Parts: sequence; C-alpha cells; structure tokens
Amino acid sequence: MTTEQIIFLIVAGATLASGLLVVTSRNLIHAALWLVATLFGVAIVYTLLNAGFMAVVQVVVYIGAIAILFIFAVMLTRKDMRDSGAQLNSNWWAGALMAVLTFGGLFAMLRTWGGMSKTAAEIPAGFDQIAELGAQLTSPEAYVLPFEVASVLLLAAMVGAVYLAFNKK
Amino acid sequence: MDFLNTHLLSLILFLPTFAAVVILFLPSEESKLHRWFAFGASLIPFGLTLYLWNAFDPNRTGFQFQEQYAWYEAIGSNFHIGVDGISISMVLLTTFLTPLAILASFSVSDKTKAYFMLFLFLETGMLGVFMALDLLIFFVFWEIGLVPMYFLINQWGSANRNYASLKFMIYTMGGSLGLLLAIQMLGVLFGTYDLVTLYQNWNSLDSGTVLLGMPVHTVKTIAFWAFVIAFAIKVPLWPFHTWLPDAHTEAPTAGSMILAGVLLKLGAYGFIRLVLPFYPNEARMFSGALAFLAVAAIVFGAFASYAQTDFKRLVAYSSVNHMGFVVLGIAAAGLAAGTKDAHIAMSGAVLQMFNHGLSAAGMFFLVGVIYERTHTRDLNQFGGLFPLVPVYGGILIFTSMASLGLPGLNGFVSEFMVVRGAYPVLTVYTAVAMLGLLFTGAYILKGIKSVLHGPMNEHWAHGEHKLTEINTREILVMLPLMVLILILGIWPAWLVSVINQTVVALF
Amino acid sequence: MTTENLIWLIPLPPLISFALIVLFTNKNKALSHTVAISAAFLSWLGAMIVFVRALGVEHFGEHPFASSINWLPTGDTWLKVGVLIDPLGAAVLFFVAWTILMIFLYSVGYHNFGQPAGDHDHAGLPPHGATVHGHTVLSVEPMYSRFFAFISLFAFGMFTLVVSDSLLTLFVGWEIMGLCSYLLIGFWYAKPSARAAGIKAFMTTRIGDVFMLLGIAFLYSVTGTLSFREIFTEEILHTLASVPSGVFGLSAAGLIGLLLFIGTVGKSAQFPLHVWLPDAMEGPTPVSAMIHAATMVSAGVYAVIRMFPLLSMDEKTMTVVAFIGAFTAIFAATIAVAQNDIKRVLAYSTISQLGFMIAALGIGAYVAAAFHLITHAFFKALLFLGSGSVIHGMEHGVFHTGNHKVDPQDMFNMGGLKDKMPITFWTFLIGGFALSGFPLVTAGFWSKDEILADAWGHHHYIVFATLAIAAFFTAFYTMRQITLTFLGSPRTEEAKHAHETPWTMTTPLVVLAFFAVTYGWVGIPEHFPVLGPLVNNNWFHDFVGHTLEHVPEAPEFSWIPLLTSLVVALGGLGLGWFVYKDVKSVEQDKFQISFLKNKYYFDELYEVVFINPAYWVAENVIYKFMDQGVIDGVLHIFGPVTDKIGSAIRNYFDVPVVNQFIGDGSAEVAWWFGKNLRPIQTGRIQQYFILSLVVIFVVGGLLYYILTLA
Amino acid sequence: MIPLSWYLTFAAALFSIGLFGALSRRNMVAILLGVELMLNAVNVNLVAFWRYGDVAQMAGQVFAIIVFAVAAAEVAVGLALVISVYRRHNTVIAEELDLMKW
Repeated sequence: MTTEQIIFLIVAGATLASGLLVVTSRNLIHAALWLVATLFGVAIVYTLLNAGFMAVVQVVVYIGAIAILFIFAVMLTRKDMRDSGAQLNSNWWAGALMAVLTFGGLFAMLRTWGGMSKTAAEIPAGFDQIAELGAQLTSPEAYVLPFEVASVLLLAAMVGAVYLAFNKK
Repeated sequence: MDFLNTHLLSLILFLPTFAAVVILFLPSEESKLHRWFAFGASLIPFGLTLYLWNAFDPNRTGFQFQEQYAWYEAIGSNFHIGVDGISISMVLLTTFLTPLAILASFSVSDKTKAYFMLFLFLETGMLGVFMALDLLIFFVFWEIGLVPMYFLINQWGSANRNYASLKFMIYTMGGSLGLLLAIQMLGVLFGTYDLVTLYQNWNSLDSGTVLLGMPVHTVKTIAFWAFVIAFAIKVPLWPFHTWLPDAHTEAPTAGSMILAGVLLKLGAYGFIRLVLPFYPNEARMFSGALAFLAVAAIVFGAFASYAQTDFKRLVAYSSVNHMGFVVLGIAAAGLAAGTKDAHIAMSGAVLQMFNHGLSAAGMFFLVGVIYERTHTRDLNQFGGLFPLVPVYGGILIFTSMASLGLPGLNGFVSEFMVVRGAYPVLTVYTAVAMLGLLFTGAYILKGIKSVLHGPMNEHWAHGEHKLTEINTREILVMLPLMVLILILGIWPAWLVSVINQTVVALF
Repeated sequence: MTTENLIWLIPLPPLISFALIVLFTNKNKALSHTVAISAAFLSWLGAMIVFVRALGVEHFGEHPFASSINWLPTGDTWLKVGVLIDPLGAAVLFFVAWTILMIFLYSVGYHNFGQPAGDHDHAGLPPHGATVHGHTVLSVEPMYSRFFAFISLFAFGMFTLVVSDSLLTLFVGWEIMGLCSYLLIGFWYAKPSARAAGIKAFMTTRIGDVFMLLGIAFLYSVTGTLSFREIFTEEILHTLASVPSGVFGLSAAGLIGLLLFIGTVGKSAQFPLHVWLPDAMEGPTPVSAMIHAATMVSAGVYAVIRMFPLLSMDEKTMTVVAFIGAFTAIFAATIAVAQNDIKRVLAYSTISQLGFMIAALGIGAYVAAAFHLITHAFFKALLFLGSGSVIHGMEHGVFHTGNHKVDPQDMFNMGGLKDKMPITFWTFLIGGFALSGFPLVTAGFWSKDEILADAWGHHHYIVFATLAIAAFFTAFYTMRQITLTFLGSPRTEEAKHAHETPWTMTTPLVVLAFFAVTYGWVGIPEHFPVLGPLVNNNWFHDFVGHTLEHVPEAPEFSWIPLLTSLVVALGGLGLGWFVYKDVKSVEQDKFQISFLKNKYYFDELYEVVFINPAYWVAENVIYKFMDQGVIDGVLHIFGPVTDKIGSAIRNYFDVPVVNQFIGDGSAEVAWWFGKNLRPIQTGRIQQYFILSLVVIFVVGGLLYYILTLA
Repeated sequence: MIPLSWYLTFAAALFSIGLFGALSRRNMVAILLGVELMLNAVNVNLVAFWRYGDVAQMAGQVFAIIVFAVAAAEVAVGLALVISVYRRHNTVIAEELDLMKW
C-alpha cells in the first residue's frame, strides 16, 4: 500500500458514503449538501488522476453552479417538500435490485477484462495538458465540431429552461 | 459577360422556371400581372437565344456552349447540356413560340397563375430535351414536358378534356417505358449516360459480343424499337397518332400551339439525336418499315383530315400529315447515311420540323381566334365568313397556304428537300407520299371553303352572334409567325446552312 | 444597269404592288389600280428593254442573259437559283408583258371603275347594279382593290416563271399562279359555283403538280442540278437517256419528262385533267384571259417546251405527249361546238389549241409549238377580253330592261351586236379568224400551218389528220360563235340595248388585235410561195430555234399541209356561217347534242370514280373505321382489360389476402398485444426505467450467454 | 500506484448508487440528484481512461468536458421542468404524475 493508495481509499470511501447519503437523506437540503460533498470527493479523485484542470472545473461548474441550482430548486418547491413520509417509492426494492445488479454486472465484467491492473505511465515532462486540451477543443482537425455542438446544446437548454420556467401569468 | 457566355444554355433553360416560381408569389387575383409577367419573362430566353444564335459558330462540328455538372455520380450521369446546329434551331423555335403562345393566352381568365406557371415549366421541359447531352437528363426533361401539358389540357381544355388528357398521358407514358428501359440498359452497359461517349462506345461494340445473354445484334434491335416506339408516339406516326387529334382538339388554344409547334418535335428530335446515331445499322435495316409508317401517316393523316367536320381536328390531323414528312426524311437519311441524299433529306426533315412549328402554331391559333368568338368549331356552322372578317380571312389563307406547302412560303422548301432526299432511296414510298401531298391541298381548301367562302353567313353577321374582326393582340401573335414563314420561304439559307453543317458532320 | 440585273427586277414590281395594295391602299380603289397598273407597266418596260437588248446580241442562243446566286445549302454544295433569258424566254417574255399590261388596263373598265357603288352589293358577289336617277346602271366591283392585288401576284408568278433559270423557281412561279388562279376563279366566293370551281382548278392542277414535284426530285437527284443550262448539256442528257428508270421500260430522261409532262397536263388542262378549265369561267373575265391566254395555261406549255431537250431523249414519252396533245385537240374542239356560253366555247377552244401545241411538241416541232403558243396567247387573250366586252355590253342591256333572268353570257340571247359594239366586233372578228387560221393575214394561220407542215414533213400522218380535223372544228365553232353573237339581228330585247364598252376595255382589244395579225408575219416559212422569198428568212424560227443546241430543221415545203389548212379554215368558217346565219333559237341548233354539251360526262365520271370514293374512304375507312374503330378500339380495349385485371386482383387477392389476412390480421394481432400490454403503461417514469433496465439485463445476459458460453 | 481497476470499481459503485437514487426516490429533485451522481461516475471513468491510456490524446478530458456541458444543460432543463410541473400540479412527487398513463 502506497500513500497514494491509502489516500484514494479514504477519498473513495468518503465519496461513496456521501453518495449514499445523497440518495437516502430525508431532507432534500441535506441531500443537496451531501451531493456537494460527493462532487468534492470526485474532484479529489481527478486530482489523483493528475487531471488538475478537471478538478477545478468540477468544483467550479458542479459545486459552484449545479449544486447551487439544486438548492435553489429545492427552495422554490419548498411548500411541497414532503419531508415526512416515505422518501422512497413503492418499487424501491426493484430499484435497489437493479442498482446491485448493475454494480455486479459491471464488476464481473471488470474482472474478466485484461487491462484491469494496468498502471499509469508517467506524464512526460513539459507536457502542458491544459494548453493541449484547449488546442484540441478549438482545432478543426480535432474537436471543434463537438465543442460547437455542445455550445449550441447549451444555448438550446438555456432557451428551453427559460421558456419552461417562465411564469406565464 | 463571361458568366453569360459560359452559362448561356443554363440561363435559357432555367429562366422560365425561375419566372414560374416568381409568379407563385404574385397575388392570385392579378391576372393581368401574371400575363404580362409571364410574357416578359418568356421574352428573355428568346433574347438570349438570339444572342446564342449569333454567337453560335456553324462551321464548327460537335456541340457548342457545353456545360457539365456532376449530377448523379453513382450511376455516371452528368448534367451535360450543349447545342449543335440541329438542336439550336429547335431551341430557337421553342423560345420563339413560347412568348407568342403566352400572348395568345391573354384571353385566359381562369386560374391564370397556375396556367402561366405551367406554361413556363413546359418551356423548360422542352428546352431541356433539345439541349440534353446525357440520356438520363434527356429522359428527365422528356417527362417534365409531359406534366404541364397534361394539366393544361385537363384544366383549361374544352368539353372532352378528361378523356383527351388521359389519353395523351397514357400514350406518351406507354412509349416512355420502353425508352427508359433502353436508356437504363445503355447506362448499365457502359457506366455512363453521356451521349458523346455513348455514340462511340456503342457503335464500336464488336458484333460478336454477347450482352445480357443475347447477341449484340438482338439487343440493339430490341433497343432500337424501344426508342422508335417512344418517339413514334410523340411524333406521332401512324398508327400511334390517335391521341393527337383528341389532345389538340381539347387543349386550350395556346396549348395546341405549343403541342403542335414544339412537343411533336421532341419525338422527331429523338429520332435524329438518339435513334440514328445509336443505331445506324438498324436504321438502315428497318428504314423501309419506318418509311412505311411515315408514308402511312402522310397519306392517312391527309385523308383523315379531309374527312373532318371539326375545324380544329382538321388542323390536328394535318400535323400527322406534316410530321410524316419529317420521319420520311429521317428514314431516308438512315438508309442513305453518308450520302448527299441523306444530308438533304435530314436537313429537310429538320427544316420541316421548324416550318411545321410555325405554320401549325399559326393554324391552331387562328382556329382558336374563331372558336373564342363563336364557341363552336363545327365547319358546318361556318362558311361565308370572309365578308365579315376580311383581315382574319387573309391571314387564314396565308397560313393555310404555308401549311399546304405553297412555294414561296416555308413549307415548300422543306417538303421539297425531303422529297428530293428520299426519292432516290425510297422511290416508291415517296411516290405514294405524293398522294398525301395531293390531299393536303384537298383538306386545306376544304377548310378555307368551309370557313371563309360561300354565301355570306347571316347567323354570324348580326346581333349577339356578330363576329368581330381579329384584334390587334391577335394580329401581333400572327405577325411574327407570318413574317418568319415568308422569310423562310424566300431565303431559307440562313437557317438551313446552320442545320446543314451539323447534318453533314453527323450523318 | 446590266441586263442580268434588270431581269432580276422584272418580276418585282407586281409583287410590291401586291404587298402595297394588301397592306395599305386596299381602301382606295383609284390608288390600288394605279399601283397595279404602274407595276405592270414597269415590268412591261423592263421586259421590252430586255427583249430589245436580246435582239441585239449575236448568237444569242449561245450567250443568253443568265445570272444565279446560291440559295439553299445541300450537303457540301448549293442549290442555285437565278434568271435566264434565252431566245425562247425572250419571245415568251415579250407576249407575257404585253398581254399582262393589256389585261390590267382592261380590268379597270371591266370592274366598272368610276361607277357608283351598288345598292345591295357586298364582298363576294358580282356587282348587281346601282340605281341612279331611277335607272339601273352598272355598279363598281366591291372587291376592286383585292382584284388588283390578286392579279398583281399572278403577274409576279408568271414573270418569275418566265425569267427563272431552273425548274425550282419555275415551279415556284407555277404554284403561285396556281394559288392565284384558285383565288381569282373563286373571286366571287359567295357564289357556291365559283367556290367549287376554284377548288376544282386548284386540286386538278395539283394532281399534275405533285407528279411534277416528283419529276423535279428525280431530275435533281440524278443530275445534282436543276438549272436548265446545266441539264441541257450533251453529257447530262446522254447520261439521263442511258440510265433505265425501271418504270414502263423508260429511261430516266423519259420518266422525268413524263412526270414533268403530267404537271403540264394539269396546268394546261390537257386530257384527262382538262375538267377544271371550263369551270374556271366562273371567275371575272380578265381572269379568264389571264389564266387561259397569257399566263397559266401557257406556262404549262412553256414548261414542256423548256424541257423539250429532255423529253426528246425518249421516244415513248414523245409518243405519249403527241397522243395526249392530238387527242385533246380534237376532243375539246368537238365539245366546243355544242356550248352556248360565250366564254365556255373559248375555254374549250383553249384546251383544244393547247392540244395543238402539245401535239406539235410531241412530234418534235419545237419552234412551231413555241410560235403557236405566242400567237395563241395574243388572239386568245383578245377573244376572252372581247367576250368580256360583249358580256359587259349585254349586262348593260339587262340593266336597261331589268329582266335579270336573261343570261348575258348565253350566245342565243345575243345577235346583231355588230352595230351596237363595233370595236368589239371588229377586234373579235380578227381574233376569231386568227383562231380559225384564216389564211395569210392572221397570226393563227402561220403558226397552225407550221404545226401541220411539221407533222406532215416528219411523217406523223395520224397526228396530222387529227389536227387537221380539229382545225376544221375550230373554224366551225368560231364562226358559229361570231355568227350567233354579232351577225343577224338581235334575238332579245337586251341585245338591242347592248352598249359599247369604255375605252379602258377597247384599247386592249385594239392592241391585242394588232398583234393577232402582225405577230404571224415574223414566222413566215422561207420556202412559202411568194411571201417566203419576200421576207427572205424565217426570223422566228431562226431566233427561237437557237435556244436548242442543234437548231431544228424547218420541214421541207409541201403543198399538202398548206392546202389542208386552207381548206379546213375556210371550209369551217364557211360552214359555220352557213349553218348558223338563220338560227333564231336554241331549238334550231342541230349541234345541241347532249353528249357533247355535257362534255362527254367527264365531270360526272370523275365525281363518281374519284371524288366521292375519296371522300368516302377518307371519312369512313380512314377516319371512322381505322382511326376511331380499329386503333382507338384497340386502345379502348386496354381500358376494360386493365379494369378487369385490376378488379380480379382486388377481389381474389387484395381483399381476402392482403386486406383481410395480412392487413386486418396484423392489426388485430397488434391490437391484442396492445390490449394485453396496456397495464404496464403506468405513466410513471421510474417504472419505465426499471423495465427498460430489466430488458437490458435480460437481453444482455442472453447475448453474453450465447456469445461467450455457448 | 493505484491500479486502473480501483478507479473503475469506484466509478461503478458511484454509478449504482446514483442509479438507485434515480430509480427509487419519490421527489423529482432527488431523482435529478441521482442522475448527477451517475454522470459523475461516467466522468471519473473517462478521466481515468485518459490517464491510463495515451496521455497526449486528450479525448477523455474533452469527452468529460462535454459531459459537463450536457450535465449543465440537463440540470437546467430538468429543474425548469420540475418548477413548471410544480406550478401547474403543485407536486414534486414523480409517482403522482401519471398523465401519460393509458
């Protein structure tokens, strides 16, 4: 066990735990806060993967924007929080079964796969992954088209969201 | 100017379509606007054609003003257009007649928007056939020409229009089937539809080759007849001609003008552009049969015309008669290919196409003029109209004489050339065709007699039935036709020399 | 201006006049006839200049006036058109120009220019007279301008034909005249008889024309040219004569000649296509003169004379020509004897005289045929115009009495007009004597004598005898006509009040009478007793004969033909006068033989044999039976058959199999499934989600099982 | 060094947790929370594959970024829908919405 591994196990454990809390908390505000914790955990995992930029984006976008958005949504629908009573529906057992089956299936598949124990190569010295990412995102030979499509998607989502949530009184 | 020069044919071809689309956006009630717009729009292609005619170099062999764009690459079909001496004269005829036909349609007041749109689409369809240098394009335009005409007859025709339009459509489609199959066969065999390439490949086929499991000779014979029947229906040749009197009789006046003036020429043009170059051997072998059908059309057409009591039907049958001479010339050219006889016969045939376009359009228009006023075409109800409408009478006699082939007017020159070309090689057929020429005189005189001559017709002389003289607009329709008829009769060389150069190079 | 250029211009003035009248001056009668007569005069002037210049050229036959231009491209060569005036052309041009000018002038008076407009006249009918101060007087023709337009076009056609150097332009002029004859014969188109006559004329001549067109095509394809000068060369003629045509054992030359000759048969109204000409009398009289004398029928003869070198290449064709000519001569002459209409007599006389010319040509008498053509043109134009003048005078009488039942053309209504219309009488007498061949002083004698002499001299005794008998008949009916019309005393009130016609009509008569006498003197044979040595040479024979490469030999002088022509002419005239001097009415006429009167029933025969069957075939066989019955019938079978096949497919396949089994069946299956699967459609998103996952697992598991384990 | 399998297992577990949340929670906002977890799990996978594959190929990160964008869009639209539904039907419980029922 190296230090890195230990750190990973701890982070992973904490993350999964807060994830479980996200789906089980009775109070939605709590659930949203636990989501923030989970997302933060994932950000740390990114760091472990040497993807610092991703970690920053994770924090800024997910925690800074998405999680906050959730909290707003929760508060806007506050009158009907239904904090009391069952938080899980009547088919929760089927859901749980599916989740377990999914995990089991994925795990089984991972085990039979050959590249499981592969280890990461060293990142070459002087390799600027942020610059490379930016170059590839805007290069016509690479990913400018998906990038642009994504921006169009965002625009569409924005217009759609405004339209849906607009109070037509 | 450079753009104009390099895209001249496309411009001529698609301007009418463009204009038709513009009409679509004009307000529906403005009939007057539709008329004038359509008329003006159809003058532009005519002007461009004059420019084309001027820029065309008759001494060069092969096609000129060619344009080629990828169209259907997977099967080797290109949008390839161009003109030579034969097709340019047909293009000229088409763009010349269309404005006149539109001017002749100014009296149409029902659904003018659709009417003029269809007319302009029709022009594109016809021009496309004459310009196409790709079999598939040829076929596409061939069919495009059919649809507007169907609707013109079906929507603006007279009493029996449903029957006539359906008959027209089914007849032509029936012929097109074989044509399409034969075209596809050529395309599949050679991987291209380009006429110029096909001319060479197809004729250089070794006669021992086996195609589609049959000897090449059999395949060619079958394809030859598939082509011939399709074109024979359109020309129309006896015995495929019975759609024509019906369609003509029921079509609106301008529809008849274009039908007789240009659409019939598509069939004859098909013979010249496709049948003879593709099947020189078969054309030689079956020229007797072709000549037989042509002579049958000439003789029976004249006889049938003589038997009519319906003025328009009389004129319609005269088309059968006149187009027979075109095919007779073509048959002679097929038989005598490479000789002077063939050149004269073929030039005569092309000229006859042009001439018939002028005189038949004129005749149909004149029938329309009187029909519009009297609402009848029954010859028995006419007679003795000359004192009432002297100007109309004079014009009718003039045009009839052109149709009759009076020397000094255009019809004579072409008939003379066809007879001259056909006589040495198809002597008996030509001699029998003279019987048709004789009866041409008979039915023309019958027409004049039954309409104009005779004791003054009291029925149309007074009161509500009073027949009015041909008006200025109608004279303006006839005037260009008459002038051209006269010019071609006196000095045909300007047109014939262009045709002749191409004919000498091709046949 | 060079002579060649001048020749190009000769036909143009009438054409321009036609256009001017039609387009601009048709409302103004005076302007119209001024334009037309000026045009005729210009052409006349041109023709005279050309004629005089032609006289001045040495060896004119070898150096005619000719020029040509490229007209129509044919393959790598050109078809040329051009003008040619050779001796024959010059001679013909001379009489054509004169007669046309005279006829134009005559028309002014004939159509009553200057008279008031008729009370009830309208276009399409002859004028019916106008009332002035209670008297009925002649009224002006309502279509006066149109008449001048048509005859101008006609004149254009004739001049074109004469000056043309090739068969093609000759044919152009030929057909334009055909059109004009149609228009002019049917000038009073509102009269059904005139309308029918016009069509008859056009159609009958067109029968000839289509054969002629074939002949032209044949000639053109064999020789590659249509120019007279190029065809009539030794080499080409021999080629043509040696090539067999495969028809009736004729050589190419023979067949071409025969085809062209059929054209002439139609145009010059030879048997059996003669039927149109008498009916053509329906037209105004100047038209009759135009058609019968100066132009159209002459054109037919002119064309065969032109083509003589070709025709003479084949004996058989020549025999046919001679036979047709001789037969027509006697055949028409016999009919003329029994006619009562003053113009119809002349019409049959014309047919007969044209037969003389054709027969002359058929026996090789080239010059004689041309000579008779010209003299006949003069005196026959004179006779027609004279008869028109008579009719005009009679109409005057008719209007005076007001009895419109009297036919002003029937000779039995006339008599004694000698004193009423002296100028007409004397000129008509000259014309009639010329037609009869009155010895020595008339042109007709010299030309007819030359034909008989040629026939005798070349040993064509049958032709000689036939023509001699025909000449006898000619003299007889001519005298009959003169006697009935002018001599004796008036037989009707109208004839008493007949009146001499105006100067515009009599001047042409005098001019033509002059030529009817004098023109004969240019062709007096060299060896004719007394007169021959006096004139020293036969100018006409010399001049026209040089048109041919080998100048034809004049026949040896013989007393037999001379005496024969003296006997038949004088005998016929004498007998005619003797028989008719006391005839008072139709009943006393012994020659009213119905067989002759009805023209041997040829009209009726043609009606039954050709015209009715043609119409019947056209209408019933070709149109109704073939087109509408068979072809459309077959087409109309397609409809029901397709319909039957369609309904069979529908009833036995589409409805039970496709619709009920496949169509309805699949719908029912789907409905059953839908009904039973409906409960799982809970509308709850999470349940759908679970269900889809279940499916994924099941399918994935199965796939995994199949792919990896099995 | 951490083997790749650890990351993948972690991601699988996170994914399953999210799946459970999406399938079983009654509150619509909570369902969306579950979906967020699933998306994050996928992102972890993507970045891990990038790290353990050819680093010079940025496909994994690019993909992850695009997933961010999709997630943002999804949340924006999803929450807007929730608010809209809440306004109209006055409920945020998924089970109570069965308008699409047969």
